[in-house]
Amino acid sequence: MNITLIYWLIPSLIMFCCGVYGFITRKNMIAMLISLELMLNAVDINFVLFNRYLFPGQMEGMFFTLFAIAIAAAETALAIAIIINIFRSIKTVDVQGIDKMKF
Amino acid sequence: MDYSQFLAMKQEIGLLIVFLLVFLYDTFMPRSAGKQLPVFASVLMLIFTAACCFCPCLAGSESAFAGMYETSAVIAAIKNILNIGVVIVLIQSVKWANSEEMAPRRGEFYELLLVTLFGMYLMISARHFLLFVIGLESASLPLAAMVALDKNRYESSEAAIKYILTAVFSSAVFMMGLSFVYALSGSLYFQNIYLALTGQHSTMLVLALAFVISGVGFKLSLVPFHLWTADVYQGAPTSVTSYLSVISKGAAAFAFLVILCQAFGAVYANIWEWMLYALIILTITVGNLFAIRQRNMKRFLAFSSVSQAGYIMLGVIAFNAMGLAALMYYILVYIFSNLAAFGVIGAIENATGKVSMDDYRGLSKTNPRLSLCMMLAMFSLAGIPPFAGFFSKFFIFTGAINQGSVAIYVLVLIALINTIISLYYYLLVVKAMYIAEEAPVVETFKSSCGERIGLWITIAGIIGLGIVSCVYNFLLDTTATSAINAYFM
Amino acid sequence: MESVGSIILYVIVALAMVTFSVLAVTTRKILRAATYLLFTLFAAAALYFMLGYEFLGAVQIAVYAGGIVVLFVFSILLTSKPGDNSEKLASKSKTLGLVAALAMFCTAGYAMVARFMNFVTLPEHADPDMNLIGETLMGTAQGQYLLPFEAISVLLLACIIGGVVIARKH
Amino acid sequence: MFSNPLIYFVVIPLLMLGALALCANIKQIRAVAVAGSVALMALSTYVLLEYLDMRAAGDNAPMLFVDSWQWFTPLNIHLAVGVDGISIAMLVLSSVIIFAGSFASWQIPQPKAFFLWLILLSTGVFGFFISIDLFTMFMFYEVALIPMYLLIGVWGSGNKNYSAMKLTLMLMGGSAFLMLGLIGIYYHSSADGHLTWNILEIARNGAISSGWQYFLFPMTFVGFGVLGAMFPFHTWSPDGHASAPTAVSMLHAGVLMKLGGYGCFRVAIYLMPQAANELAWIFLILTGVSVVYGAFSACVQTDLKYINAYSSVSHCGLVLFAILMLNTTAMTGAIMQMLSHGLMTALFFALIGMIYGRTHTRDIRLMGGLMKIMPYLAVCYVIAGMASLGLPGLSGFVAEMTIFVGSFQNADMFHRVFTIVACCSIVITAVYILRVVGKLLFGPVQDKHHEELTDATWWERLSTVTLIVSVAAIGCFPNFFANLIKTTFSPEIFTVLGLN
Amino acid sequence: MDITIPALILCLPLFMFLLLGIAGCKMSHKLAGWLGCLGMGTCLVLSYFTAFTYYFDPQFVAENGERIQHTVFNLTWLQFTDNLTINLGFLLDPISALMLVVITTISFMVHLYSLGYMEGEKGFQRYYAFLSLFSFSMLGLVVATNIFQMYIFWELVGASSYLLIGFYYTKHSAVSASKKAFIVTRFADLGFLIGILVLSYYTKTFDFIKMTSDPSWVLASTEGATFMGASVLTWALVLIFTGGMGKSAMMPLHIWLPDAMEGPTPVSALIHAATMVVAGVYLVARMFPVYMMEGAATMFIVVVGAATAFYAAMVACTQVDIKRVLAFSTISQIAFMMVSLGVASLGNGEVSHHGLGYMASMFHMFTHAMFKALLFLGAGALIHAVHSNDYTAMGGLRKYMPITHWTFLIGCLAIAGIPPFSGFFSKDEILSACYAWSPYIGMWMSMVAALTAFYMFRLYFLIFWWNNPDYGHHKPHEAPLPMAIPLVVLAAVSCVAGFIPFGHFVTWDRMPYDIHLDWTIAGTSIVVAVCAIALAWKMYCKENGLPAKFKNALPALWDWCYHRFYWDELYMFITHKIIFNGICRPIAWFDRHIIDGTMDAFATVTNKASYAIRGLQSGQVQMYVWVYLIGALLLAGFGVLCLIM
Repeated sequence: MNITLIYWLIPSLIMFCCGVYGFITRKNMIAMLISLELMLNAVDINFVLFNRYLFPGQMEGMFFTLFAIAIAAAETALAIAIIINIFRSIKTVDVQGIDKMKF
Repeated sequence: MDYSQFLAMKQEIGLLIVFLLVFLYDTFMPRSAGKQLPVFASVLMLIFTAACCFCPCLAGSESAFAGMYETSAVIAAIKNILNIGVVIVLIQSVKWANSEEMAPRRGEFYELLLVTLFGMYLMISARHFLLFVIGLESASLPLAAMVALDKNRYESSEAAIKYILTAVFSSAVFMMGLSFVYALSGSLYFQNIYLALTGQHSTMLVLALAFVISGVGFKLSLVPFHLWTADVYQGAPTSVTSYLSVISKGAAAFAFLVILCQAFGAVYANIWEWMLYALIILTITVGNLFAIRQRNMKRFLAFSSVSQAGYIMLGVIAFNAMGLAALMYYILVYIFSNLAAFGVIGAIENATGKVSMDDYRGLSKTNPRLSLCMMLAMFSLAGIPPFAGFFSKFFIFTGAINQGSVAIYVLVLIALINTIISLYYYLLVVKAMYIAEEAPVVETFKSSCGERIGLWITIAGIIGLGIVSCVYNFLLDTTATSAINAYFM
Repeated sequence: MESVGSIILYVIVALAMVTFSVLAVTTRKILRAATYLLFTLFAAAALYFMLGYEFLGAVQIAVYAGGIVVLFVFSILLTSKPGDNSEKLASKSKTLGLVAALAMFCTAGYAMVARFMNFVTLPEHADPDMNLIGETLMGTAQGQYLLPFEAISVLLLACIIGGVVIARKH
Repeated sequence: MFSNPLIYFVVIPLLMLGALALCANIKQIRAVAVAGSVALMALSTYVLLEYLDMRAAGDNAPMLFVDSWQWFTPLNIHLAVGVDGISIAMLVLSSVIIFAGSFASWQIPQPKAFFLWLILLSTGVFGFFISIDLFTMFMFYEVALIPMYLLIGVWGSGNKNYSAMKLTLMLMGGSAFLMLGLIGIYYHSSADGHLTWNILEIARNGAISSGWQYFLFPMTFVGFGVLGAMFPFHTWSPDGHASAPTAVSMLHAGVLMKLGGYGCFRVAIYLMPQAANELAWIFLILTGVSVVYGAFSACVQTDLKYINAYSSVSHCGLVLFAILMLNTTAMTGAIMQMLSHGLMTALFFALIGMIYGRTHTRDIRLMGGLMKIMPYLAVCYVIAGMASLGLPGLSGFVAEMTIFVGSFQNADMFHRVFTIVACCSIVITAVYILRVVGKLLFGPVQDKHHEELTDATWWERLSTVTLIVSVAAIGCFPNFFANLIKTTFSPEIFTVLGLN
Repeated sequence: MDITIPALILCLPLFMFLLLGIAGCKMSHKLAGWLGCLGMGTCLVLSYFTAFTYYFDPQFVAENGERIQHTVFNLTWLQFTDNLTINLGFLLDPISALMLVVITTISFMVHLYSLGYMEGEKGFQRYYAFLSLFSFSMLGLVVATNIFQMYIFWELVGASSYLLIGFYYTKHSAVSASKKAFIVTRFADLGFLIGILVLSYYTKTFDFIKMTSDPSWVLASTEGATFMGASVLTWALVLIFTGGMGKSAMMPLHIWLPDAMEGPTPVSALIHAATMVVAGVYLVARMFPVYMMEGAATMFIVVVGAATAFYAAMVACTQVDIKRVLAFSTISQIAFMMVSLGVASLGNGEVSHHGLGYMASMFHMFTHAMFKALLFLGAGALIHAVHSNDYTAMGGLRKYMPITHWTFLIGCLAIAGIPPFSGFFSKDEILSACYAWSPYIGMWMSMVAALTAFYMFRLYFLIFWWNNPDYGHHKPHEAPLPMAIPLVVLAAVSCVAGFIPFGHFVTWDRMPYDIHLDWTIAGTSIVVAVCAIALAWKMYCKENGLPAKFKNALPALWDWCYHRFYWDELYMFITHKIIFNGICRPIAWFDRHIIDGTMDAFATVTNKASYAIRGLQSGQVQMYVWVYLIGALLLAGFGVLCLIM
């Protein structure tokens, strides 16, 4: 058995889909962020995989992942700051309570 | 390693210098001088803008970092357009920035704003998806912080959380799409992608395109990626909203065009052409349908801006130099029109705290000048001549139809029919101000100097940009000779 | 034909990725979710190592596992009140989430399978060494990343400013 | 630029706008309005005379006073002006009605804003009639439409919000189709790639292929047709007119609706004669229906303005109907009908406004015997009615007869039948006009309170007399107008049509 | 001929109209009246001069003795196409000269008469203005050089008739009568107009001289064109005749004329007895050479005329209102003229009996104008005296009003056809022409003539004899001088007009022609008339039960006649029930609810849609991303779909 590209891609996709599922279902905003991390991570894995399997002569995918990790860190940090900000004002991190503005 | 290539990025460097000056001023000047920061930043930005606009050496066509970065007369022009918008936003926000509760965050507002502008610059100039993503994130993440700046209002925080969550989600999906693109083409340079994709058509490519479009469409608030827009516009401080609605959107629109033609131009026909048709129709229609029922002015303008984004997209789908010129012109006009509207909203909000359309009843009796500005803005947004909005709409339609297919006629017809709906809701504002017979809600007040200057500029733009033809002529001349034409069919 | 060892390794890593991701989004306890995320990230790092991107794997562990997860844990501790650290999911949102996840899985899965089903095995290629990585990061030629590197510094600066301005009390 | 007299049709209103903005009291406002409208009238007369001179001197160009200034160079958009007999007729009509309208709104509340909008509207109207560039034409067209919203909304009466919105949206809906049509015309304006917006050049090139004509003709015709109150897009007219203030009704029915007919001719038919020839039957059915339908509807209305609005539907339907007959006589008739309808409807609306201003009702069931109370207005009303039902010596007759004779020159059964159907409108018109006159003016006084009402004031008299004299002038010396109009039908389109 | 005088004939009344119409309200009644009379008097003199010049100046007679048709002037008024032009001109020929005389005479008489009759009425100046307008229009009509000019003045005549009928505008009946008159004639004019359009399309001309000088050419130009089985020429002529039917109150378009009696009586005399109502006859006479070519059209005219004549006579026997009796009598007499014109042609281009019918018709038109005006003015005097229109309010008036009595009697004798009064001669010619064409039609018309004599004398006796009611304090008084003079003058004319050698002046081919009284026919008709008068005398001379007996003997017939054969009810049904309620209201409803409803529905649907999709913006960020993701996937699906397609 050869471990071809698709053998890695599917777990990575499942990871992404888990992220989607978690993002849509979890009430806790931090849990949503965790799900987001899963998605981003799946993307990173994809890049790396494509790079290594399809274009082994170069490093674009890998470097994208490298920068993506940094970006993910920045995003997370900022998002957590905002979550804490809102937690201060309404004392909850339940996302379903945050729908004052709608329609 | 040729570090002199950084010198190609003249505008970015200039902007960073402005940023640095503001940052230094904010950090090292005594607290008492903080009051002067808004004026300082505005003037600085104004100088920078003027320099960019009138210094021809900045408009050269250059490519740096092995094609990762590109600038040209067209790109310089769109950056200048954004600069102008930012100057107006800054002037209009002087009073708000000087308010008591903004005092501890005054400097940050300007710093974040300049960084996002820098991000937009990168989006526009990037010819590599990594740089583009960084630009995109720089243009959206700090915005979340800006949205949350108004700490006294809960809505501001709610808007920020909605914004950041959807933005991150969107960027994940966007990067997923990019990974597909990478898999298909083996590179993230636009030109390589263009070459590699020529002749390709696979499900993966479509999916990749859909994800990429959704990522940029999120910034542009195309339906169905627009849902954050209304809440964020409503919740954010008015100055931030106005910035978000025009500058961010304008940059994204131009970047969108660049991506679609320079990276994916080879698969225009049959693939993203039709996807964009669908998106445009949806965007214009849904935006309009939502806008009809809005009573909160900022929310109302949010949906109006959604539908405007659809019109802007007509310039993309035109896929020709005329469309590009029309798109840039549309952005310029849209900046003026929308900022005029937000200028009035901001002035009234700052003076009375009222943002509901119902509060605008009888405004013409108490504040005739503000009402007049608002009316002109509405007319311009609705595309009524002789205001600039009419010209921009006309040219964007003309540019789109230049594409020539029958489908585009149908699309433009649908867009045109939608202008009726949009006219309806714009007239609702006019009606509230001029026709409603109830007693006025808003008392007569005197708007601040900055607000007035801002309105004067925007009104001058609304009236002048169309009638004075040289702006559009310049843009069309510039685009017609631009290198980007090679990508159009 | 791969060696049995690498197949076993594949099974372990892939299974860990899938299992921990699923657990991370289904567990009711938020702190556990963070932990599962950590394991998932480790699995990903393992993958990077397997593919020969040691530097990347190291960054993954350092930044993600070391930085972000810690951030999560702190924020969880900051925001959760004792006693309500488990959440119940509405079945409606479950269905919606499932629909979205499955739709995504089917579509993207189909696209990938259609494209890569009978595709290459891992090609032989020397692992990039640190020198090369360093040059790539600092170079300005084709395929080199000085400009993004500089740009991201601005982004990070902005995020710091943003984070500070939001999170700080006045 | 300023050596061309036509440009002053836009300059004068703009100057008026400026002057109005500086006015401080009602006297100054009136002075500006009157001076401006007199200047416009003088200007249109001057252009008319000059035009006749030039024609008499043998100038056979399709349009005179042609001038063109670059505007948006890359798109070849010009501010191009030029007039032929038809445009001049329309210019004269507009200036007369604006003059009369200024006097009819002598005592309007908030005069400054009112006149500002009114003058803006007339800027659009004049600009439209002098333009020969499709873009500028369209621009002025829309400039003329939008002030209606505020004019009705602020100064109107009754269900004004609804009416103003409906009117604006429906007309803008028409202009949506129009815009598409115009852009389409532009892109097919030339075979050799030198695209142009200039009507004359497009007509000369004749490059629009028949397939595109089939698409663009309906677009433009419907686009303008909405403003021309073509069935079934006429419903803005009753509501809009009913709610509009006097001068606005006058200007709208008198001039603005003419934009529709004029545009149908100038753009749809002139530029796309082939499609016009082959698709005319569809619109003939619609307009033919319009003519009779409007008249029948008018028969049972009880609101004076509704009656008049439906009558406008009928009369304007006749305009489009005649245009579609595609021969010189019928088209001459169409333009004359535009003049005639413009003047007499303006007169009607002026009178209705004056009556409404006194009795505060427009319901004919609540009024009666006004002849006794306000004989001057009543007599004017009768004259307007007589003009409307086609009494010889007044304008309606000559226009209608020209149309009927012209229409009858089409020898096939289809055209014949519809011509006869259209002819029937003269009877129905008589029915509803006489019904109103009988109920409103004659008979005993219905409401005792009405007996104290006063007759017309001097400005009202001036306003109505202007219009009556114009109506009579057309009715008595029709050949002058017919020749003015007829000389301008460029032979080009008729050669394409294979018609005389 | 110099154009000054003909032009003045037209312009003077027009000028008077404008003068009195605009400045009238500033004048005194007297001034306005006398100005009107002066204007009309001048016009009268000029017309007489013109007519006499035409008839007696040899320059208007061609070498073969034919009177030429002289176009005095012919100005282009409105050019339609190269061929079709409306000219305003002045055509002088035997019939127009005749009509000039008739119109100005009657009009002047009425002007004069009105000085007395209308004295003190509100709107006196307006009245004179309208009279002038009418005179102008009528004169323009008769001198028309082309059919469109005729149509123009035709319409103007209709309008002035409308204004004059509705003179008492505060009276409901007057207003509705005027409306009815206008609309009915308008309807007829529609036919006229279409007829003109058809005819002019084929002949390429409006001009009378062109059409009538060589009618076979007209026939040739319409050759081959048919519509629904009839030739186009037939259609055109019948349609044109329809116009004439309307103005001349032929059945079934007669219903407006009796109602038109709501106008002031002098107006009835002028318009609805002498001048306007004969416009239809005049029109047919004008186009006679063309009608001659078309048998079907001629037949149509004869049938309509004969039916109308009888019908009107029957109705006239039962009416109570004296003006209505006269109105029906007018209808009947005009029908005589129509029949006469019809029987003058054989329908194949040949004339019957040397075209006697044409001459007779014109002759009768002339005499009838005089005596019918006389009768109306007499009736006016009576009404002036007793303030009622009904004969029931009168009786025995011969003692109170001798002049009126005698002049009225002369009028009655004239219309009844008793020699030597003028009606005898003209009616006799008509009967001769009828008998020559067909004995049946001759007998039919003789019967109508008998009825005429009967109903006129019924009226006469009922007014001047019958009983002697109590007039109370207000004894009926004799007419004042301005009213009496016209009566006397017209009576005198009625006495002598029959002796005019009419055939020398007016014939179909304009060749002089000697009238021969056919004494068999004349004798018969005298006997018949005398018998009818005798019967009337027996029944109505003294108050008795005989009329009631007759009425009870034939109740159905009497009812139908009294109710004018229910024509008005039928029209009422058609106009109100069918057109108004059956067409107009549904259309108005359709417009408001279906057409406008559709337009409103666009707005409603948009609003509904807006409301329906508001759930999309739920405020839940998780829903947002859900929509986002599904949207992106659907977009991809759409893209794939497009790709496959």
